Amino acid sequence: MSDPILDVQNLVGGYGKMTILNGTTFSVPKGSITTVIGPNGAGKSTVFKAIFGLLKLREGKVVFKGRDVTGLSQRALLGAGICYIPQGRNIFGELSVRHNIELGGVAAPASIDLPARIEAALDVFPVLRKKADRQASTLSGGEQKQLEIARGLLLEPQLVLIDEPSIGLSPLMVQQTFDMLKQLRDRGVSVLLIEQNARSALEISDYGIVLELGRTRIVDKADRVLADPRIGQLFLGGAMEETAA
Amino acid sequence: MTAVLDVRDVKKSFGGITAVNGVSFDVQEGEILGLIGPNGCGKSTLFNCILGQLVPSAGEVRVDGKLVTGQRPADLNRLGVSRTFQLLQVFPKLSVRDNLILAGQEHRGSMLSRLFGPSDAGLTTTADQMIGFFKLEHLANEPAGGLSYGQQKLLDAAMAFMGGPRLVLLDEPAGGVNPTMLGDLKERLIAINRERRATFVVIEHNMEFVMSLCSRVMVMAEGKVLAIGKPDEIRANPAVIEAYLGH
Amino acid sequence: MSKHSRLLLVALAIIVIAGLIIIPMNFNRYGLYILSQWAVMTIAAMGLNLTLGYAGQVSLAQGAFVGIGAYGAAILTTHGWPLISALGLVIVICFIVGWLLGYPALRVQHHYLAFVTLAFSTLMFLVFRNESWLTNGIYGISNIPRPEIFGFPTRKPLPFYYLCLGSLGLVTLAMWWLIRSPWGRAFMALRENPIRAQSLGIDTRRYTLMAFAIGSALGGIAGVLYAPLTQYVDPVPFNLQLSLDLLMMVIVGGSGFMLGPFLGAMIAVLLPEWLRFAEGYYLMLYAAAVIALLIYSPSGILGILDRYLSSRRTQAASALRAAAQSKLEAAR
Amino acid sequence: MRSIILAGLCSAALLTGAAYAQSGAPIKIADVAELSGGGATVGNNWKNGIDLAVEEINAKGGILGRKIEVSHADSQSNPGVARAQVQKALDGEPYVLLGPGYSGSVKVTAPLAAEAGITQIMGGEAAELTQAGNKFLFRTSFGQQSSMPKVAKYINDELKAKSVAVVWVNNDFGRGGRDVITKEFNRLGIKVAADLSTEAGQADFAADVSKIKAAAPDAVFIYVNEEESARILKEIKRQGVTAPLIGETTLVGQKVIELAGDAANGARGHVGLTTDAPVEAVKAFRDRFVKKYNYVPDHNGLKGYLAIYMVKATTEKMGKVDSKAFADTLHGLTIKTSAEPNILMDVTFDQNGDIDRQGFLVEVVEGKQVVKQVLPKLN
Amino acid sequence: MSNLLDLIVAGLATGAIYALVAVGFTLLWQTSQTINFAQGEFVMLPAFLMLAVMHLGAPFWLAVLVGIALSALLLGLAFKMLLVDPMLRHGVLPLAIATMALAIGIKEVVKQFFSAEASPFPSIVPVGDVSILGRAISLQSLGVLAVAILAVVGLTTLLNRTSLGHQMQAAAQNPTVARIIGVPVERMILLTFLINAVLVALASVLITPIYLAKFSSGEVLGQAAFIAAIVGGFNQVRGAIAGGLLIGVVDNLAAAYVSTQYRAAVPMLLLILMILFRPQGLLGRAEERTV
Repeated sequence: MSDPILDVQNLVGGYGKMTILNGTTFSVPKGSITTVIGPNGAGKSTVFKAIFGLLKLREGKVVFKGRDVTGLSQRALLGAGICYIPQGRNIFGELSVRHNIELGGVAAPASIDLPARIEAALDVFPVLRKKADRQASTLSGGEQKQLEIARGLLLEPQLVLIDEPSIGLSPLMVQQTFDMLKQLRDRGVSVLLIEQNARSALEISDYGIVLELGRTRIVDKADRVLADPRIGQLFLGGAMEETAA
Repeated sequence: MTAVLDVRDVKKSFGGITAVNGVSFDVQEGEILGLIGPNGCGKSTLFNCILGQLVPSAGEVRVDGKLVTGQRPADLNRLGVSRTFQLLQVFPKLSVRDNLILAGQEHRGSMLSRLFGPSDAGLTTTADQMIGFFKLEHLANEPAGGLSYGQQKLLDAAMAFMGGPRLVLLDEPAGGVNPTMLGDLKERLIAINRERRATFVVIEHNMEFVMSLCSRVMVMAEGKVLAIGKPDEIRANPAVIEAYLGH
Repeated sequence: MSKHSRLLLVALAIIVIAGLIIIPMNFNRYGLYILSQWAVMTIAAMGLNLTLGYAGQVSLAQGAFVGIGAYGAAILTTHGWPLISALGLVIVICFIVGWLLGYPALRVQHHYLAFVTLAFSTLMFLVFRNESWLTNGIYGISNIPRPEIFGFPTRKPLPFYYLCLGSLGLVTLAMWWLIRSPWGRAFMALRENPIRAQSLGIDTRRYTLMAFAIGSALGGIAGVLYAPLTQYVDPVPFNLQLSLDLLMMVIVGGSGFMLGPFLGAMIAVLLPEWLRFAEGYYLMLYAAAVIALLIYSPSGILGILDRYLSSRRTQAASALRAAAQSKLEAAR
Repeated sequence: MRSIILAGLCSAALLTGAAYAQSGAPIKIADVAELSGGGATVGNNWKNGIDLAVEEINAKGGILGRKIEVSHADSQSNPGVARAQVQKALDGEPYVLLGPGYSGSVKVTAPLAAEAGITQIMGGEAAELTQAGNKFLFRTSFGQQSSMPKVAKYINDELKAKSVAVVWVNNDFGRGGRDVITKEFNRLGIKVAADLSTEAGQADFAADVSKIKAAAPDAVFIYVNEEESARILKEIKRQGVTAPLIGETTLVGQKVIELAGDAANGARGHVGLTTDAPVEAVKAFRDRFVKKYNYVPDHNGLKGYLAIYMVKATTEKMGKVDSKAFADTLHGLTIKTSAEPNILMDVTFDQNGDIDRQGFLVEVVEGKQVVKQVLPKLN
Repeated sequence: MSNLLDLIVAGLATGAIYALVAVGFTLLWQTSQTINFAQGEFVMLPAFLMLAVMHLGAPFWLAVLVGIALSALLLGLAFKMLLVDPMLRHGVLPLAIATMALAIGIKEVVKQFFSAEASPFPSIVPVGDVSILGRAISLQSLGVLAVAILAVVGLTTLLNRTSLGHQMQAAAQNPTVARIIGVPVERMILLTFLINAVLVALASVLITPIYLAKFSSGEVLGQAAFIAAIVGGFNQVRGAIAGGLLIGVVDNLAAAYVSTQYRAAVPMLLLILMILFRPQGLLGRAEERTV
């Protein structure tokens, strides 16, 4: 695991006095898709929030491209090249689709040609171009997720944190989303992914990280995580081993 | 014999999007039916339609042969239909025991008799039995909000049984519960199913749990029933593998 | 709670009650009047605390129910009814009106509900003021007699204070019974999670209406005592401001705590009197004190205590979590 | 700096010492007034009038050589609070009780003062206050039962109006006036063509004036507070109502003229107590008040001022500070300006505690009050 | 008929005043769930600030500018930082109660340090009437109406047509997500408080010549504006304007055709019906009920 783009070192933190992260440590290799798996309450989403400065850490460091970015503002993190696409529906329903995408550029430096980027984003997602002037709330669930991804990619980040993108998506749409993540990786963008659909996620991933009770349990190549009997037993449904393969 | 739960052609759409599109099935007394399917396939919406949380756009729901479509959840519960929730839904400021008493009290006497009767509605013994049954003894007087996630899940399940239900709908009971506790939970559910002839419908992603607990499994995809059958049949069904299990 | 601390609490309660009975014996008329006012307002605030604090239904109409109670008592007792019969009638009326006022709560919640009840408050004020045939309008009703209780006249300040204090005691007992009964549990369930409550067979509609009806009836009881206390009622004290003041008492005292209204009414009734030394500045000081208190503890005086307890609980929960055995370790 | 403070303290101590040596304890007077809430303007004027008078009297050595000490308490314009504050004041055993100004608050508190045997000099104007046989209650201004008949008589005799529109503010002040004058109109056979209640603080009188217009009365009687008077006068002008406008102090006062401008011209009214009265002593009072407080007082400022001088005159008449004999002395007492210049106008109190004094009928002409008629003192 | 027209025109003029004050209400609610019971006092105070500056010898125009600046500082910045920020997380009620206490505080300060008397206030719009449709209408009312319309046009343009406005909307609709995509949410919320402060100062300049500078003049105004905001939907600037105008007109019509004694009841009944049958208000959008 040489040349990590992101280093997460010994994170300790939680909500109020409730501790969720108990020394989470891992790194994300550059240009890879890395999937974080673990049971509910393991602290997967919390780690993402911690990386993106949305959680007050009691201990630990987040290092991005060799630079300590712990506790920076979201604007600064976006400027540094990290983007975070959280779980659920995160669009502004009353604004138009175009305005939603535009908002992805509020943290952009003046040197960027935003209108051109917005056009480019609409080229990548033809559905969004077709509905550019509609209220975003009228989009279907899948389209809304696409809108979010388009908005998140507007600043051309080097690291994408994406939390459960497949929730609420049809299998086909999930496939498309995963394909897009693969394309991003092929362009050199690093992706850190949380997915409860662990098996299919690990299959497109380069690395897998297993979290449990806020601690890192396993960090390994994705195929080896997939093959690890303990993991299979616990998070993938051991009974499926024979049939699903 | 009439089915405990009989669902006929239930449909539910939200502003043009059809979440549940003509689902029919029945559950016999003492059965444990598993309900699986990818996210967004309409499982939870179907649950909510059965439980009166949502009114179906079309179709019928019968409990023990009695038409209950569109009845309010509270009335349904008093008819013996109870449920657990996907996300934590306990009453955090009440103690564990009070949560359980609350879960049973509306099944005792009339509203007036409850006001003037004992403060526990005579349910302390039952509640403590349930606490013992789910191994929460040491936490009986703690506020439920202070319990761990898994413990709250157990409490949530225990609450569903306080009213002595005919039919229990469990929404992801295993999510976030650690394996030791999960074993306990399964064992408890099976025991209740046998001893009290309670009938279950279980939504769950944990396949091992579903396959070992349920007598039958129903698979939903895109608002429809894809397959229904014994666990082994489901595992072998190519359509299910395609839609849900992947590849 | 340990046996030891429970004993301490009981002892404390006895001391406070004894204090409330014995100390005012040497008070002058003004002191007794203010304490009586405190008792009356506490009763009204307890009603709102039931509706808002326990059952979670916002109401800005409690002042109107105090008004209904006061006018009911004033009209009936000046026509020769005994106060106790007036009380009975007022409770029935307020219960019914409160029940009806609860219906909007079945449709709308939170701030919308607050607005509907606010409108009701304003309407009631207009009725008090304009329906002169009944309420004597803006002139008000004077010469309201103070009652005889079991043959004891309460015309003098001290006996009347004991009447107020006794009523407060009875209401508190009834409230305590209600809150620890299955109903109290159902009210709290309504506040914390109505959807889950429904799924447990709790008829949220009926309990919502009941919370309004009982809360309003308590407002009415407070009004029935208010009329003979001041011996004069006119519409002005029962405008929207009273409802807002009562809301403030509940929030400042600590909404959803049995003792919250006692402290809240203390802040609203007694604090301004204590601050009177500041003369022209006393209301400024009062406003500043309320704001400062709410900034320090938005959940009210008793919220401070609760915050302390619950932080201890989450700490314990964190510790449990940290100690929890790992699944992976278990799987090995 | 410190030495100045020290010097101040010393001289203050010396002064108090001197005062005590000269005259014994100060005379304690309690005032309960509407210092906040809906009646705050009334109450603060009243309070300032009192303070001015006390300052003047103390500067001249007090009453019978004793200084006056007034405590002010706020009733929040709420009868319940007023009762508490009066109770508190009475518990302190004051020489005389002053206030409150709201009739409702007077009604709650008067029995308490009577029971304690303390004289209460108040600002309320409702007719019924002095008709309940309370032997300890005194007015500082005409009650509505004496002012309204004068207005009604004027409307009947001078204007020969057969129908009148009555506009009143829906509080105890407005309602009281409206009820008395309506009774007078009935007695005189004048028809009430429109009976319009308005709200305190009302901004928009379009609807009310359009109703007046529709009723086409021979005269309009307006009985609302100064600010609303100004607004309704403007609206009346805008809608072109031409009937004569009659009112009381609150329609033709200087403040209304200032606020309403041209629209006030032609308004007429009965003025019992006004800083605009064509009396030199009143003008001098007004100047003193403006100098101290930087604004022109309304009649409530005058009432408070007079209340203190009533206390002074009565006490001097008794020749001793005796709260028990106070009420008896004040009943039937005539205070003449020759004896007490700061009573401003000769005044007599009857057995009910009602006041008898000169009054005026004025009209606003080109932005100025012009006295049309002096209504002499009855006895 | 012409009478009816008169009443409507007069009602619109009064309604414009309510509308102007109601706009700020909705802004604060939208961005920070603040129910400001002191909004009426917020309108009352700037007039006194301006009078104070004039007492120091400043000309009227300068006093107005200084007053607006002071208002932004006190009613915008200080209000947000000292009162709203510490309490925001704890829900609507404690903050609402605190603003009630604030209202008492502001009234008392003004009463104590200025006076309980109403003072006249110079009019920025020439005093006088113009004739429209055969009816004399005061220039002041027209001025208020014009400013209210300008304010709403300006605000809607800002909110819907500019990136800043989109950021403000984003911050209001979902602060967490807005933060995640780099919207400076805190600054956006502060901006709405400043806008509200400037609006109330503006309203103060326009309204005080009619209402007079008096410590209690905010009471009637605040309540009317509050009801206007609810009737308008509570979450739409346009709605607040419509609600304000409607309340102004309904009030007049009620006084003319229903009862002067019960005129205040009619807007209340309207309010109740509105909430029960169209809780999203006149022009508002439905707020999601949390399950």
